[in-house]
Amino acid sequence: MTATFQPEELLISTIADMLDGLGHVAIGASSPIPGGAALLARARSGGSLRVSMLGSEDHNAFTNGGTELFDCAAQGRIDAFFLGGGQIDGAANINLVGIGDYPQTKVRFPGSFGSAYLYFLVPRVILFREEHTPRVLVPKVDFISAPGTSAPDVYRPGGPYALVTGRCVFDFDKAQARFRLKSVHPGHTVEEVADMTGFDCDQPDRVGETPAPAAETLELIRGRVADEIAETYPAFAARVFNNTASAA
Amino acid sequence: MTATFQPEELLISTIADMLDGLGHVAIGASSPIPGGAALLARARSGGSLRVSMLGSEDHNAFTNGGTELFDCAAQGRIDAFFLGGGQIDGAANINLVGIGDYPQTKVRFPGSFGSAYLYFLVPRVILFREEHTPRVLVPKVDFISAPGTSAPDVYRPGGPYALVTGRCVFDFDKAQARFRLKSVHPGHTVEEVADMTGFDCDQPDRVGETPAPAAETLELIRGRVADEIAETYPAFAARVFNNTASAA
Amino acid sequence: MLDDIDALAARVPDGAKVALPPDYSGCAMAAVRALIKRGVRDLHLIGVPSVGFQGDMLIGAGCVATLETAAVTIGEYGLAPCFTRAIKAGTIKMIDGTCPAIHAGLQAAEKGIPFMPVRGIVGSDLLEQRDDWMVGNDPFGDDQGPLVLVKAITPDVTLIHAPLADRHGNAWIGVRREMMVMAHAAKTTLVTFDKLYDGDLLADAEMAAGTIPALYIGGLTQVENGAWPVGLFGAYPADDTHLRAYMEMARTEEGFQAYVNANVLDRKAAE
Amino acid sequence: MLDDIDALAARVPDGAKVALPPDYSGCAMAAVRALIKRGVRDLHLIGVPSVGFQGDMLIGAGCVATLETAAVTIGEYGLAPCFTRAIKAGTIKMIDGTCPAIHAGLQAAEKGIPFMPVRGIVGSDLLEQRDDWMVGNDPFGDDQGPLVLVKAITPDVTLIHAPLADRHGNAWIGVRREMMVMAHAAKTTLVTFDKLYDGDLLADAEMAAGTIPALYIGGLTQVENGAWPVGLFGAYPADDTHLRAYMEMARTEEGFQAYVNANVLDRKAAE
Repeated sequence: MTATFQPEELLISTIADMLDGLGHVAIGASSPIPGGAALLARARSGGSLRVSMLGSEDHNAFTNGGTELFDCAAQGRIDAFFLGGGQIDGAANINLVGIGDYPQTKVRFPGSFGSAYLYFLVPRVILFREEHTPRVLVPKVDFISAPGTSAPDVYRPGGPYALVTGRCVFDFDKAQARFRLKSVHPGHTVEEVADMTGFDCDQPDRVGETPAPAAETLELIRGRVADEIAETYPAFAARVFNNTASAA
Repeated sequence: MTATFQPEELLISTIADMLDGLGHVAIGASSPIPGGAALLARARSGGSLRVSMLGSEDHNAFTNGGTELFDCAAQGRIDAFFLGGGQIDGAANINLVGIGDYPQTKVRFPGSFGSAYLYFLVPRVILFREEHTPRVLVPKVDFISAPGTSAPDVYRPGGPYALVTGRCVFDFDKAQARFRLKSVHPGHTVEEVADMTGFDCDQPDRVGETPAPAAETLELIRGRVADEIAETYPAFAARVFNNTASAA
Repeated sequence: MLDDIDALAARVPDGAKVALPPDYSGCAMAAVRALIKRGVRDLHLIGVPSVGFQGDMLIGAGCVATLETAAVTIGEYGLAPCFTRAIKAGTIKMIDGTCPAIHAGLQAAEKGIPFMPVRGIVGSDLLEQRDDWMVGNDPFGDDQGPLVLVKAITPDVTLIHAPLADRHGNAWIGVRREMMVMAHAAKTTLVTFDKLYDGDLLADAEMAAGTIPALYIGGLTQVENGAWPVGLFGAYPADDTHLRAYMEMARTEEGFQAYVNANVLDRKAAE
Repeated sequence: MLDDIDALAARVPDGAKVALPPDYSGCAMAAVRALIKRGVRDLHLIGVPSVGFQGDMLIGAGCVATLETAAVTIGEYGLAPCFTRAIKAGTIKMIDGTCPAIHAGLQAAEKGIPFMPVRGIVGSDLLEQRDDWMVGNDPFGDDQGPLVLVKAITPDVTLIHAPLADRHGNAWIGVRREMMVMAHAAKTTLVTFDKLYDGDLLADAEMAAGTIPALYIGGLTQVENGAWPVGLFGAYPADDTHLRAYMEMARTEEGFQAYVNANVLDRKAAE
């Protein structure tokens, strides 16, 4: 039995699968899909997964203000985190600053946030960017907010684990500092991914399809997860799930 | 008109005079007389003097745990503090560790607390030790918990301001790194002070008497100050003021 | 306790280094409007660690010379329009940072130390832009590689909005303790607050745990709904309709000016 | 939630580096008695920043190999008798510190950095005893002289008593935030608590501000009056009569042993 699903639901389901079995997942600002994925993984964990979501009051175990997420990561108490990028290159360098010559960039993004730190310290950093175009996935970023890999003398227990876009999933090979295409989302093709990816990456002979969410997963997403994510991301929940639980 | 008073009342009154006009006085552990002096100065200040007393719940404006006193001092927000010493020498070095060879000292004191820090950072550190004997006021301390003066390259906005004992008051001359006898408490003599002081100090030709507490000062001490200090030092308040307000 | 929001705004001098919290913390939006109305100039804003509508409006109104932050973000609403324009035009000096380094700089100031070590960062292009960050080593030689040493950040003013304050001048911020560090680190802190707490926040053990003591606060004034149109944690959500209207208007300089005319200059500052 | 105080004590291995708060904070005295009853050995105690009756009893009972603290103080009661004897006899290794350096070492561990700079200290004889403190300089050269660099302190266990905890494993400590830093810095934290909070401490904005999240806590057990005979902030005062009796008995080794026999070994641990 296959159910129809929305792209956001596939992404939430795909990312949640990467979080199963972990102890503590943290979510930064402006991240409704990673947030939804973490809440889904928590719903499936029987309560063993902790979720700390920036901007949330319900899903936030922190009591020490803005420093605690970073301190907690340095203590080794955060297993997974999400980063995006206005640009992401083939070595998993991410650019959250801007396109063009710094500082007077012709396109300006919000800024690096905690990327230059959490990318080093959180073991499983999942890169997530819905837009999958040569404009975003570039050969080399214009500004390295945070590097994908580091020299051996740099203290770096953390780093990139996968890159999830609106078209596919890439794994990251730290030793080679290269992405490898893992699966293509339903409705998309390997050729399309190749066309739309600006960086060079490994491509196995056979690339599978990203698994569609199971019916019970969709039910969880549309029920409990939609309700829970609406607290922090009301506009997202209203648009995707028609959820207006948190409307003022 | 002169009233009779107890030695503790004289000390509270004498120290309080050194605090008038300040903005914020902090009091460390095991310091009932400095605490009483700060509360007296606050009572006279019309509320403009803040008092932060370690161990007190009523007289404590700190909300950041054990670090706040020290951080606050480093920020320049504490004007006066008190230190004692198992030994105090003529250069205002203080020893809160022990007598004899460290670490297996033949007499062991509680330890240095925050002295090695606050002595550097609080502008007006008042040394207070009731016992005034050659055993306490020594030529040279056996262990420097905190030095009285520092080399010019050391960051040191703070340091010793006076030494108050059960017999007299000394001022401290930072440039000469020497104490100077300022006044002798009623009932004591300059000769007695000289006999009982183990270190060399400056002694002017005329040394005045430490002013006795005025009647209204005594009234404040025995009333409001006794009540307030009893919260943190119930045994002291019971013994000196027969105050049992806080008895369990 | 100050008379009104204009008296509070008067305490922020031109050229001041002003620390501001992000939109999900306690934003003194009414004070920001009062600052724009007064025409404050040459501010050095510090977003702790990021800044949102407050920063965008102050930049749009020409109040800002320097912006030091890990990000300018207005969340789901899109890119900050006035900030984006200012970067393109080169009209503000930008000091890009990363969240934990900004927190570390403020914590260094809180502790009265000249710098604080921070993990990570090495290999980021951010490092090359900063003369107040240096690469150093662990003096104990545990061989965990280079560290970034971040210079202390001492704001002249921390400007925040709190849900509660009392007559003694204490302000309650609950778990939003970045504002506590900001208050400790700054030379002074100015506070607007929604509701007067009838009593002493420090005398109540539960409230005290989330209270900035008066000791750190240089001025307070009550402004009900003072975080509007941004939300206030535990109190009220953002005014979505208003913020969308802002985003629409602020797309152009003229539109932003019209927004300021309608919402800052032509109205009493306290809505 | 653990079954009882003995199950909690079982989680402190011999040789562990254990952080303890001072007597005016949250002392897990019942847990200390359970540790003595179990016969724990070779502890490295860290007083944050000082230690009182907890330290004196553990030393007297022969549980301590190393004591790292800014002071051992039992306030108005006098000098700590077992500690004083142990120093004279040279039976414990003493690491004398100063309060802000102990806090700084824990804060370094909290932040995952190898060291933290601290003002003052230069010229104190303490410095000569410490291979985990070094004199360094401000790399930004603001010429404010030498600084002491204090190595991070990472306790294996932080052991505290809290007034409240909830079924989710969160513990409320109010303004006694040295225990928050201790919990962040340690590998795990063990908590005894007086009363069960019926609800989620993190869901109540007022309580959350003073709560150690379950995230940091490895085990909790309820022990009413668990700080006795020391007092608990906001809850109950010290048992003056009992503590005076302790002081009297602990003047000799035999007397201390009689105290332990009567109060630790012959009684249920939870009074």
